[in-house]
Amino acid sequence: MISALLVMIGIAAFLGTVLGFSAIRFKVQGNPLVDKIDAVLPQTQCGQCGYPGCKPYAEAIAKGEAEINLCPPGGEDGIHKLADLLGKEFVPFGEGAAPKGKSVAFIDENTCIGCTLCIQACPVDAIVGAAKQMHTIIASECTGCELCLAPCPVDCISMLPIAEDITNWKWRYPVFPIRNAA
Amino acid sequence: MKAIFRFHGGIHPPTHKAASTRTPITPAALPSKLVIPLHQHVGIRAKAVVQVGERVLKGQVIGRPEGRLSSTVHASTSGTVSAIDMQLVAHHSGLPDLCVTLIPDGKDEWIEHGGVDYKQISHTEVRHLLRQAGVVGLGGAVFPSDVKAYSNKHKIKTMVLNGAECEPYITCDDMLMRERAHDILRGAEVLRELLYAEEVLVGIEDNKPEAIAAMRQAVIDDQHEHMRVISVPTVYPSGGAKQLIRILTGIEVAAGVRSPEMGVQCFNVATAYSAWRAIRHGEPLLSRIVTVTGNVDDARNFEVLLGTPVDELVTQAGRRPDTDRHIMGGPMMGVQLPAATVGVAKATNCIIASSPALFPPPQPALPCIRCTRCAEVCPAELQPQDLYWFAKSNNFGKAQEFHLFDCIECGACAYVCPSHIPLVSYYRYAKSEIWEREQESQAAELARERHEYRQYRIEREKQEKAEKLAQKEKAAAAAKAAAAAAAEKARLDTPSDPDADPDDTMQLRIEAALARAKEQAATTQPKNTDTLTPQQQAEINEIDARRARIHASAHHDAEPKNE
Amino acid sequence: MLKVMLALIPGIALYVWYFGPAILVSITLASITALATEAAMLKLRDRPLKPFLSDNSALLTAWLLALSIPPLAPWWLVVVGTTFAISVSKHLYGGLGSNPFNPAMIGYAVLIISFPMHMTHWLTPHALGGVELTFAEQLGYIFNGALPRGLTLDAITMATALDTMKTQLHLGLSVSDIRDMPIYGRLAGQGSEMVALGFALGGIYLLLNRIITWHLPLAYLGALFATAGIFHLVDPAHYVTPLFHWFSGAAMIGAFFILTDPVTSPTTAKGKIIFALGAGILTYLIRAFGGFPDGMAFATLFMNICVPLIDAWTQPKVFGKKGDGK
Amino acid sequence: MTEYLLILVGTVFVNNIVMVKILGLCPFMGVSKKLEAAVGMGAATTFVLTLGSGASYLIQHYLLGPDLAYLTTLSFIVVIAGIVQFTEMVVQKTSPALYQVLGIYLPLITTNCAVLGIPLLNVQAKHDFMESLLFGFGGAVGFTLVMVLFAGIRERLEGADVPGIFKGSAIAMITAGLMSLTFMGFSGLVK
Repeated sequence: MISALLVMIGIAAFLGTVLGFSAIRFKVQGNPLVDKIDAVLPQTQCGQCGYPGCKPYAEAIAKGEAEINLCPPGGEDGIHKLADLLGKEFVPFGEGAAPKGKSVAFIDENTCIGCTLCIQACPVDAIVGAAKQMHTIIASECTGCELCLAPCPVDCISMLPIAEDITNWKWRYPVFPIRNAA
Repeated sequence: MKAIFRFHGGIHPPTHKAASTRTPITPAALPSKLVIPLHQHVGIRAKAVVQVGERVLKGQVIGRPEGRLSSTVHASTSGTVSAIDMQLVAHHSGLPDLCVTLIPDGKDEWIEHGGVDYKQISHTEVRHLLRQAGVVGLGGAVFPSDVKAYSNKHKIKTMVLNGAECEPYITCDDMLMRERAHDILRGAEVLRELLYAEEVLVGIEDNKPEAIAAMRQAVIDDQHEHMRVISVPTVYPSGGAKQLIRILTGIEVAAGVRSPEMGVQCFNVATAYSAWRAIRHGEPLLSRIVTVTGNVDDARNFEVLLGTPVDELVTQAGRRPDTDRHIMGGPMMGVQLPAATVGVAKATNCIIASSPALFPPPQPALPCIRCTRCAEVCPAELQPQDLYWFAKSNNFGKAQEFHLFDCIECGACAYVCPSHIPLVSYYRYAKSEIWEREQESQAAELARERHEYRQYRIEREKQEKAEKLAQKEKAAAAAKAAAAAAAEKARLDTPSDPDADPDDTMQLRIEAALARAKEQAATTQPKNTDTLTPQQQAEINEIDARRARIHASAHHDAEPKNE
Repeated sequence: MLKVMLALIPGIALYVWYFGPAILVSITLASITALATEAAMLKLRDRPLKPFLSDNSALLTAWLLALSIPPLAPWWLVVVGTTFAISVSKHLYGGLGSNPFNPAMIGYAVLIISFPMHMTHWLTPHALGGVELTFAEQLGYIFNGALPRGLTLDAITMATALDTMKTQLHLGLSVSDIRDMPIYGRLAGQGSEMVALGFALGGIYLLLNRIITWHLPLAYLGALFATAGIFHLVDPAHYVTPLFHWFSGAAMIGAFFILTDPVTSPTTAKGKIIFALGAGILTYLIRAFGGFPDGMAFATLFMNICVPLIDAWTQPKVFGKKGDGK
Repeated sequence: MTEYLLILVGTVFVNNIVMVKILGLCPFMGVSKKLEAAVGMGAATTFVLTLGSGASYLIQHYLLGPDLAYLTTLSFIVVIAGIVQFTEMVVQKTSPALYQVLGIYLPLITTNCAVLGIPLLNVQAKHDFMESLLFGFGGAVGFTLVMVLFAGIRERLEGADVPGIFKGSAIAMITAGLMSLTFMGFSGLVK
């Protein structure tokens, strides 16, 4: 009985020492994973995930606090990428979080009163203008996050879907005529 | 005899070339209108420099190049600009692009023009001439020739002149070589000198003996000592630039590498021809040779003004009534035209009138059984069956690992596929998806930078504000201390008013300032409102009223959210 | 596929010549089962019947499976094997082109593991002059399990040449003693050696028609020959000649018809050679040291498992990326 | 020498820990979706198993002996848990990506029945130290082998037109079954 106890205590003590030592020896600073997750996220900074921006969401995912299906701008594709990166199963979007088509914000310059509220809201500084001056959006830098819509007191900002033209047209998935039409 | 190299794979589809080589090149009739796209070249779309309703002369610039990689577009004949708008063009998407529509006046009146002796002017000037003349690669890639004819820091040893023309049906280069070999080679000589190349190798498939003979004769006639005409075996796709370079020089130019880096540059014979016309005769690229063949009674090559609607062109070759669509280019890599109204562009080497009998609808695709017929014929030595597998299942990462971007979309794999799988469509789909993703991730990168900078800026501003505040507080505290000391002193000196607290005075002052500012704002008027029409005044009033209204609601709405 | 089936015919003809027409019964039975299963699976998966039933891939699977199980096997054995092969190992993976394992070999493996007894009773060739059943009696046995005149199964069947060799070697006999037994012919088993030759002829027809490439059969037979040769040279008393291995069991049909299934073999030339070499060596090892009489099926299946990796690791260099630029 | 080789071949192919002994199925199914993850898991398991086999032999023979044999399982679990913890720290330090890819499965090596199974089988088979080490290593190599092969097949199956209800884990289970069938072909090669 005593010997059994001694043996177990001995093993435990030895392992404890080794683990304690290696905890110091192999200490990991920071979490390089956050950057990897952040790189997958679309950087719209829209906050639709419930976190104030892409980086905080990446940190939450890395800590295991957030699900991977909270980013509508990333699309299903984004979830797949996150699932691959993290070795998790694919999770479909929750209710009401489905991604929309890509769009850019557009300020109706006749109605804009120059209140600068949208400028303060824009996470990527894609709106130019000054107080009492009409504002405008740099379309090439707009991420389509819609964060400027809510603060606008006169509802002069609308989201315009990006139309397909000859420069951004892409090849469709070929129709595979093997399947029976359902 | 020069050694000929082989590239892997390749196929031998029936050529169908005999039909259109029986008659010499004929000028096409002047069409009723010309639809000239402003984007006929690789790079940035030319900018329209004419107005609707303007009369233009033949050879007049109607589109000016924008940026380094761009080219000039000219009026192909004299007439009136009737529209500058979106018109259908020859593109896989079937989407419209900006075109200039020109109604010819029938006079075909040239703008003033004249050629130069290229030996008298600098290379830079020659290149400028090529750019001004809108000369681009006429083999199909339409890459601006002035950019290509610049060796930069690379030492070009060999210039390859591409007369292989491997796609079935197409004979425009063949006929051009038969009839205008001398001008082609003169143009090639100019390009060679621009590149400082040691030799010019002209590669022509051995199924064009007349063209080979004519070109060889021209070499002898004009004593082009650096040039050699080489007959290459007929195999598709030997006319692909990289494949022809491999055949003639043995050098393999990998995907993503440009041939000058390996000391080779390649031009099409028609490009060399138009370069010569542009330099020696001052004629910009206004027309090109187009093979009209397929479901027509009289297949032949026309010299066609750019912008000529396909419809009017094919009619001249005796289009048969059961023609249901038109293909621009060859059957392997061509584009099915969205409509017959599309204008002939610089890339249009061939128009095939198609009928269900000539090109039956594709058989339904069966599953891939990995028979590897495709891998046997792939000139890029890829494994098309694996690419297909990954493209089909949207596994783009794997597709790239299997060298998707080395695919030249020649269609040899789809041609031999016993299961009739439209393989190239899958590769194109995968490629454009990957491109889109790359663009997206670039956009995301940009957004991240901007966002991080913004965070940093806000943080910095906050810090600065805090610092300022701290300083102010310090100053205030010091002032207060000083004031207190002074007050103490004063109190000691004289009895004082206990209400005269310095903080209170400050508050009062601020309020006064605010009131002043408000008054000022209300009374100041913008300076440009002195001379207004009554109508403008009314508009302004209306806007002001709206502003006031909105302002009221804005303050109501915004206040709780405002930080 | 039609040409592949055509190429099987010389082997089948010789089979009938030496062993009687019972094999035709199991081929027919397997074919019907395969087509029925294929049709049912296509229907369930909502796919058009015609293009897939007419591509003959199910029939080919059925033929290969029927040829690898004893002709006198009870009817349900054939049906179970074929059904499993077509439904599980083919259609659950998405049908033709998607299956990682050779369906016929999966069918065989399932049968030999589940019903080992039934899988070892092979017909005695005519030449040995044993008791012979009439065709009607054979049919009766296949479908009813009834043997006439109180015969036992052992009287009309025997183990294969490979199997006998293995059992007798275990009993301590030497190779030459065993080879003197009447069931052995010039090269391998009496009769079965000729059948193998028939399959080889069919294989050569496929090679000439460029249906298959030389890589797989050559590398497979080469590896089998080399491995068997080394062992034979070291100890001829215990290890039989390489030619014996070539012409017995499923070596020939395997080399030309089973390994060469494009769906389940690698696509690159280098990959094909690695695949076939592995299969050849494994076949020998299982034959010589394993618990099963023939190793062809298991060797094929094991190499099937490796195919995706072989493919990925033997990608040929693409145009312009061969290092030296030439 | 031959004996050692036979142990190695035997554990890798003939008595493959996953395919024949049907141990360690949790990581086999869980971490085989991607090739890199499978290789990483295999490597981590190999490390743990080899170390674990050696350590458990030493404990069994020098610490427990016949008197305390009833502590075998208990002490093995403790030792393995310790080694896994150690491995986890090493992996996190050296390869954060792999650490993340392995995810929950890294600590789960602790409960990987193969990892406990092999030391116990060692005790049962009365292997000496060298044999124990080889048995552990061979078992782990066999584990890695099937993981890698299986991951290869699963990556390819992603593109297959698998019927809806069989997509994902279902077809993976079937594939695992057919692989197991294949490995039965090796039976008898080595006793």
